Amino acid sequence: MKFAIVVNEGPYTHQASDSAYHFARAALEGGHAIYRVFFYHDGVHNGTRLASPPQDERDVVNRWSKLAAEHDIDLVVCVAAAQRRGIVDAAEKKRHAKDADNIAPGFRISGLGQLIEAGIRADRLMAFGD
Amino acid sequence: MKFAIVVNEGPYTHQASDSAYHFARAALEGGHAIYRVFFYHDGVHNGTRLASPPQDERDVVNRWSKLAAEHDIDLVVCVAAAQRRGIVDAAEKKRHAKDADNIAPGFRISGLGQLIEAGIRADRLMAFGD
Amino acid sequence: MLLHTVNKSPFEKNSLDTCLRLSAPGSCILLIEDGVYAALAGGAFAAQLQDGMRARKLYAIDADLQARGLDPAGLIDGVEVIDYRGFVELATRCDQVQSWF
Amino acid sequence: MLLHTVNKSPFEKNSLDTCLRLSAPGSCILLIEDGVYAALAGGAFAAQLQDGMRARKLYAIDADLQARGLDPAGLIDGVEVIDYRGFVELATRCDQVQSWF
Amino acid sequence: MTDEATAAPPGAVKKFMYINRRAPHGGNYAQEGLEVALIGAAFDQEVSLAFIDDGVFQLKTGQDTAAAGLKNFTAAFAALGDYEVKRIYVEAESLARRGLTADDLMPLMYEDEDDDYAEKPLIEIIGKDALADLIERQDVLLNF
Amino acid sequence: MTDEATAAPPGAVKKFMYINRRAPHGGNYAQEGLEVALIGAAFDQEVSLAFIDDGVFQLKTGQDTAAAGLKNFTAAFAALGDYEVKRIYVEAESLARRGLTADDLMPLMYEDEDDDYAEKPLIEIIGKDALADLIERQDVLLNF
Repeated sequence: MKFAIVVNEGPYTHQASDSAYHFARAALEGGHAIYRVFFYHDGVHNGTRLASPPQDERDVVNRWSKLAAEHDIDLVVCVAAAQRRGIVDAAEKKRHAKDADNIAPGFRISGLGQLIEAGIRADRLMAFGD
Repeated sequence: MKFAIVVNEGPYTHQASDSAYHFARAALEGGHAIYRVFFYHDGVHNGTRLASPPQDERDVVNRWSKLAAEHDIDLVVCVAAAQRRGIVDAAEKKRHAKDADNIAPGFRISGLGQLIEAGIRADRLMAFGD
Repeated sequence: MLLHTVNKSPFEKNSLDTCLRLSAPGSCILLIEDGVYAALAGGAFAAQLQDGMRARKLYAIDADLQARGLDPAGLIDGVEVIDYRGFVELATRCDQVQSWF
Repeated sequence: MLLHTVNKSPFEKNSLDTCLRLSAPGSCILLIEDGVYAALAGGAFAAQLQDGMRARKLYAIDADLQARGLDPAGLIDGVEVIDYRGFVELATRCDQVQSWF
Repeated sequence: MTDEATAAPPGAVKKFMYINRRAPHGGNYAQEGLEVALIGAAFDQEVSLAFIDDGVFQLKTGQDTAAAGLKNFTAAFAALGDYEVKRIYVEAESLARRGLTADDLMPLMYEDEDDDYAEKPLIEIIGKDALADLIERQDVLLNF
Repeated sequence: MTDEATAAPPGAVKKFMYINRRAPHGGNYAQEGLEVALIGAAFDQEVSLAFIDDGVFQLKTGQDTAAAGLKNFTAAFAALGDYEVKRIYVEAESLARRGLTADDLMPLMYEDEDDDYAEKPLIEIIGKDALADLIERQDVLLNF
């Protein structure tokens, strides 16, 4: 079965990203596919490579990056939500004349259409939020 | 009278930063002083210069930067909260071997002691959160 | 005497309920942001709030009421509508401020 | 038949209440994160949840119970404790999933 | 994985319901939820919106966000009729609990092209059991 | 504006109360609230903590966060007694509503240096009216 996952909250402040991650892993272990993980609202903050959480805590961002690399998962950060909140890739950096970007490996920035499309293509859409 | 202000939530996702800003402006217009604005929890996201909100929306980050410049206000981003969430200045960039920083003009990163000290020094501590 | 602020809708969250339970008689309560929905005269929390107001003074921010399309005429009796200058003034007049999120 | 998830404490927020009001009889309800507090046998929401369970099946995530120090023996009767594999299995077995934050 | 609206595989029409449960201005879920509904309308799916709990406040008449310095995104609800969204469900129990009636809600309309473009109301107030039934029959549920 | 604990002006002792109203693991307010309390204890102020609403769940015994992959920060509550925090108030009404009793709470202790270092309980369960009085008498209120 194909799952799409929506993450609406950033790391640490809410458990939403943790639950989404554990669900994604369990789905993959169960032989299912993750069609896409879409990061919306504050969920875009899961996609920054500038975080340095304490050594004795989980590293939420890296966990997603690793999962994406190992299982070839499409991690999409919503462009409109990212612009409001300061998540930037190379293209956005150029477009908005910023002097830095901060997107983490394995994430890409794209439009809300990716969320709708995930809803159409996946068998189940799982949302995790606050 | 001296006010200290705590902002616990990031821009847009909650109105907390808006209310804190309106309160700070009204206090200054009323002849009061703002001893410090302390950004904690997701409030640290108010301090990124990488945001590009839509033209027809308020620019929460720039508003704080401008207020700080005009009235010499101390905008402090909590270092522990910032590390978890990816807000980085030049010193943090070096310390954590990051390849970019993203702190906005007028903000500085410092410890939780700054919050306690603000509570001691200010006449009133105003908290805005979710 | 404390100023208590409440910024959450009582229909969604328990912040107002806790504020009423833990604010001493004589306190001021200021509704801000989604907290202003509590003051709707026809709403489910009107009676509880009116009861709490017998020993407390209630305020609401005008800008937050306007943003939500709430006419002061549609609020429970005795709510004083103030602007941010009034908020600052209240904060100076009260001994401290307790924010219920 | 839908799977409904609830991730908020009913003592703080209205998510469980709305889930019970708007989930059709026959639905599955899964408590995750702070949602697991709803199932405390001695808690104020035990009766409402037990009533809703007469027509619905209730589940709770083991890891979230453990993190909060909640012993399954202290939960209302009939809650099935599952792990994340069980969550995935439930999601495949139900037609769709509705998340109440 | 293109971002074009036409990326939807032809024939795969699903029932999308956007469930809105938040008050409009205290947070951004409401505004960003409407953005999804407007984008989603271009995908030729069967789209409806439901307003539940504090979400009913999104449709309140007379919202003026100028003094609060916020964007009045709720003005865009008037455009939904042009976006092939034909059904906006408002839960009767949520309205009643807040002391609101149909008269407190924006008079949203659409032109029914199957009925000589007659103007018809977009909003339908329905009870909780009917709404539970409707939710049960959706293919995709998105919550804001 | 230095970050040293000694930055507090001598003599300016204020009553700080940290009010904790959130469950421990669904969000980070609780953990980051405890971080403030631990830092704040170094400033030689008069510090107390109050646990209200779902905040009482922070003190629940037997929390094991391993399977959830979270940090069990609540273990650090045991250190509060060493940090000159002598009062942890728990609201009786909040406990009762959740079906909890004093036995469900961690047995936190401190050594009373004014009483030959006798071990005494840190937690005091008090009613809502007494707690309202206490809140009224604070100089600084921080909420988590």
